[in-house]
Amino acid sequence: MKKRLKILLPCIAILLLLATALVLLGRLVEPKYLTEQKEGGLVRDYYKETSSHDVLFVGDCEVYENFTPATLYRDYGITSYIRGSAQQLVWQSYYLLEEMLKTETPKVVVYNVLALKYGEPQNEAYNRMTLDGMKNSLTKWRAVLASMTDEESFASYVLPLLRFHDRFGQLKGEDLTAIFDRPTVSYKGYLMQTGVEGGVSDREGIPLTDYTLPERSMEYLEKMRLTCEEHGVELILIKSPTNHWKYYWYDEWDEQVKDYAASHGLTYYNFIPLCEEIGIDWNTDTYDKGAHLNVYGAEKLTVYFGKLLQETHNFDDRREDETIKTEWNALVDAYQAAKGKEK
Amino acid sequence: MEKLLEILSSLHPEVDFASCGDLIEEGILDSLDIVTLITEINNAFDVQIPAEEVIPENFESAAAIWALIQKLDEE
Amino acid sequence: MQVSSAIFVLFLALTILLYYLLPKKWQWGLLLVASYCFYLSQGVQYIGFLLYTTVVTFVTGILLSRRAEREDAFVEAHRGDWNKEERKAFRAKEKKARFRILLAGLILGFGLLAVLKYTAFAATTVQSVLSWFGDAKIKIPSLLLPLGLSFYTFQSMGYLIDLYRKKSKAEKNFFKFALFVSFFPQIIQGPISRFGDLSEQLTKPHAFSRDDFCAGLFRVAYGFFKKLVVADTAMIGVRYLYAHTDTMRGVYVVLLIFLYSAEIYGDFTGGIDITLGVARMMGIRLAENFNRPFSSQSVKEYWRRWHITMGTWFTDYVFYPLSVSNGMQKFSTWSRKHLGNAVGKRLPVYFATIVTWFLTGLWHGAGWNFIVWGLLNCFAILFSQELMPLWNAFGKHFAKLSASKFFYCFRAARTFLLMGLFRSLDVYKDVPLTFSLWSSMVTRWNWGELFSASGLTSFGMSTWQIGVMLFGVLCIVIATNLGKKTPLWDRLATKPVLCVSLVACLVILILTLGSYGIGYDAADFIYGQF
Amino acid sequence: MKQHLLKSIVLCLALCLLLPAAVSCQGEPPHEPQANEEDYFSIGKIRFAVGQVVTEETLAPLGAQTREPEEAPNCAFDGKGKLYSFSGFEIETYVKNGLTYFYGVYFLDDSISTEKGITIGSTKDEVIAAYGQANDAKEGSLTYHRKGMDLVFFFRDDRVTRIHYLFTVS
Repeated sequence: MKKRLKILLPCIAILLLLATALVLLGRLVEPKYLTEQKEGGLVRDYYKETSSHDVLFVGDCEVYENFTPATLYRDYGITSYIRGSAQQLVWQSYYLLEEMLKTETPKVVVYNVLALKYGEPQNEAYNRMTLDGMKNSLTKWRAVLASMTDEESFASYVLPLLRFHDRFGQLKGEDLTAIFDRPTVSYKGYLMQTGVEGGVSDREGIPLTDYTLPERSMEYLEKMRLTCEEHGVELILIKSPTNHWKYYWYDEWDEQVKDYAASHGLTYYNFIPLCEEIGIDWNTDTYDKGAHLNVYGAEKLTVYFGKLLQETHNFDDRREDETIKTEWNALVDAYQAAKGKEK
Repeated sequence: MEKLLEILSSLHPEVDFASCGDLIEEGILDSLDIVTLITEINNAFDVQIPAEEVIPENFESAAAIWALIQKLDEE
Repeated sequence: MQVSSAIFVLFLALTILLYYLLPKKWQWGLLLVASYCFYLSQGVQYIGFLLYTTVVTFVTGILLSRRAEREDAFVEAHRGDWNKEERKAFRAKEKKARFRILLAGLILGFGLLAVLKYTAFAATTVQSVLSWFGDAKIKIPSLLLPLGLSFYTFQSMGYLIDLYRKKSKAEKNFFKFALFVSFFPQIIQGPISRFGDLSEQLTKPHAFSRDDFCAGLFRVAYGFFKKLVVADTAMIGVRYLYAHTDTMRGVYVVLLIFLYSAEIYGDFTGGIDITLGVARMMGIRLAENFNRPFSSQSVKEYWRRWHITMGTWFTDYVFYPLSVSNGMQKFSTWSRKHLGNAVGKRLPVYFATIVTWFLTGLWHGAGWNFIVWGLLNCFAILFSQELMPLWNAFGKHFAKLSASKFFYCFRAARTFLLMGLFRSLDVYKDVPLTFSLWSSMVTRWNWGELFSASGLTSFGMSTWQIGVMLFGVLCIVIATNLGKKTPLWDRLATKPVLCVSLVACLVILILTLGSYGIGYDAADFIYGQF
Repeated sequence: MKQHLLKSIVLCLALCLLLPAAVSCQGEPPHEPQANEEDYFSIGKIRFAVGQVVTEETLAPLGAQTREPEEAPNCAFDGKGKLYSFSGFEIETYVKNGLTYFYGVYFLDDSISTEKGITIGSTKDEVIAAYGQANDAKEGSLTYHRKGMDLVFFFRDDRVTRIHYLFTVS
């Protein structure tokens, strides 16, 4: 028996070494999303949070580019976080929400309904950006299984090395410095866009043959609603303001979301018709001709939405909360500085 | 046995087959010779050397070839 | 399920684990189930053909064996009252009858291969011949080509011929026979095993032996390393060169010879290493298919070192029977009488060689490029056979030089280049195009272009990929030299800890340097489409 | 019987040997890729291959553009799709791995017809007569699935109001 152990133990040690080496190599070659394509770093920023939040946003680029947690805190003392990512699909939003609700219980969860139009996995690149940021957990593996396109393999999510090994030849500085600790790329999930490229488009969306929202999307929306109900959290549905023929929000879709919200007693704000009231000027408040807002547009929208939230809920004013004041004020200062610099 | 030696020397007159031990190893009999040899033996001794018997051991020396012919004849 | 994929590795681990956990008498049953699962995963529609060949061969085998037993029993019974003549006549009559059974089996077995693999090719050829005489429209059938069809058909037909020659006894248990035909590691890419060597090993219970397990494990890892790091990386360059034959001429054709040699060596010997490694982990020894082929001194020797089991198959079952058959003997006596001894002696053997190589080419693929490739190999062998006296004379005069290391390397390089040249027919596929490309190697002198600064990345591979491939080739050269006397995996068999650590290093190298995954869609094993 | 059989096999193999010499020097049988019309789509008279790369020259034969092309940004990647406006139709493109492909072609008025002569204003029966039963018939539209693209006709009171070519993103 002893002789056998003399061989078995070193072999097991070697296998463990191999496993760690593969994980480390994976961290070395996976894209870090620190300088370009920062959208890939949004999901992982959340793990740097130390305190809980009153409001949680989930959804795609129409949340992480159109709302700013710094403004909500500065003007209304409401603490919030945006767990958004590029083309975040409904089931990914659901699993991210499920992960966050394990560690904190906000008063309100805000979900942007644009992604309801995607009924099945869309694109490998967006999947990777959303899912690679998540910490390994059962929730992540279920999210991966729900999101994978045909060409993707589950193993390449467990070991990112299997997917990104060809980046070995093009490693950059940041790949080496940021193997373990990766700085945040956003302001509590808000990705600042300071460019200005306005333009009023009079074009309508391109007609479709079928306007019914996919069944799978509604199924996961229902799951999201039930999870919020279970945790005693209010789910608010919103449709961010956009003014672009490519991101057109068809009235038929709007009807279906309205019916769903009404039948389940949810609040649903469609901000598109409210643009004047919010004060959005499509010549200065967008950086890509109306598809997304820039920081000035986001500021206006957040102020308006903050007022709405205060009128309908009573949030404590966290600006007096000593435990988190310093952290949030630092965020507001950094946000103001970055915003101001561009003015 | 004499007839066999006769056939062998018709192929390579310069070789003394009676004594020589490794016809294949030495390269005396190459694949061309073997095919011709088989044809001659089949005609002369009215045997059928099947393909699977065409292995170096059977053609190593005149004695080995003779043993093969006997075996086929006895079958 | 592709062989070079994660699922295959899991399937492998599970099969081997179960293999040693199950009671010994079920081991071969598990192998059969695993083999059919593996084959089903390649495509459900292929299973019918595999079953067809298995049943046809099994039944023919039983008939042949029973007939032979009855023959021997009958001769034994009449040992006393028959003289030699009667016995010989009876044997001849029985042999004829058995030959008819064999022939039926061969026609059914090879018939399937011919129909599936060659009808489309035959149709296109007939169409092209007809098109010389005006427009001809023939519907070219696109037929299903089951994976490994050529390999398991040849293995089954070899079994039948062995039975006809009474070299082995027929397998009475259908399932055991089905395992012999479909044993999963070898069904896709060979080696083409002989019933006598393999069947008994497959059904014999195997106790877990740490040495075999380590040796097999290392060999599998080494096979994957060759396949994913060398072959699939080189393939990127080969595909580019093939796709751009209008610009990639001259020196790039020479480049293709080296790249494709690296690709096919890595892919084929890597695949065989995985197959033999997997079998070795289960205590089963399959026939070696390679023996340092690129060190061979002549084309003839090359074909005794490359794809050995195919070479011996064609020699045992085509070349020798043909050259020893009555028809050939009559032809040989006729030609020796009329054309004199020198020519007479050569003609039958040359004819048999040409026919064998024609069939070898045809076996490699249904296309004129394969047939021309086969014939080129054949002429190279016959040509060097004719030059034998010249070489011998050269050897006597310059004994020191011809024994020198330099001359050894020169001959090895010459054979390597020649075989690489012929093999490029596989890549370019179109025969006249290939010939024009070969001529461009001499007519178009653009060596400077390749070795200029931008030249290195002008054939579709990044400098990183070139570096990875060269590193892989270097590793293979070192490993081959280390394993000259006893193969590397046998030396590591007795040192488990060193073996496991080397396997771990190989796994890291494969996963970091290999060309696989979404960017590359790791190619099916080249021989997988056979 | 055996000699006879072997002789015939050897004979026919010998015959086969003669064929390669003749055929190979003449080259592979010239079979030009039969242009099966599923691989093409046409805008008026001009034909394009489904899935082809789109460049400025590709669009040149379609005539002058009525207005500046509009951009269609996507969430994270810089490759922007474009919407080109021509007289009577619009063309939308998308970018993948740095190359531009067709995403959609939208007919606006009856000055342009499909390769089977259907224009805006044609009746539903004319469409069915030209293209047969639709793969996906809905109350206001008929969709025909083709290799790499969909052909969509929108209707109001049995008259074609719009025609779309929608290309599958590879």
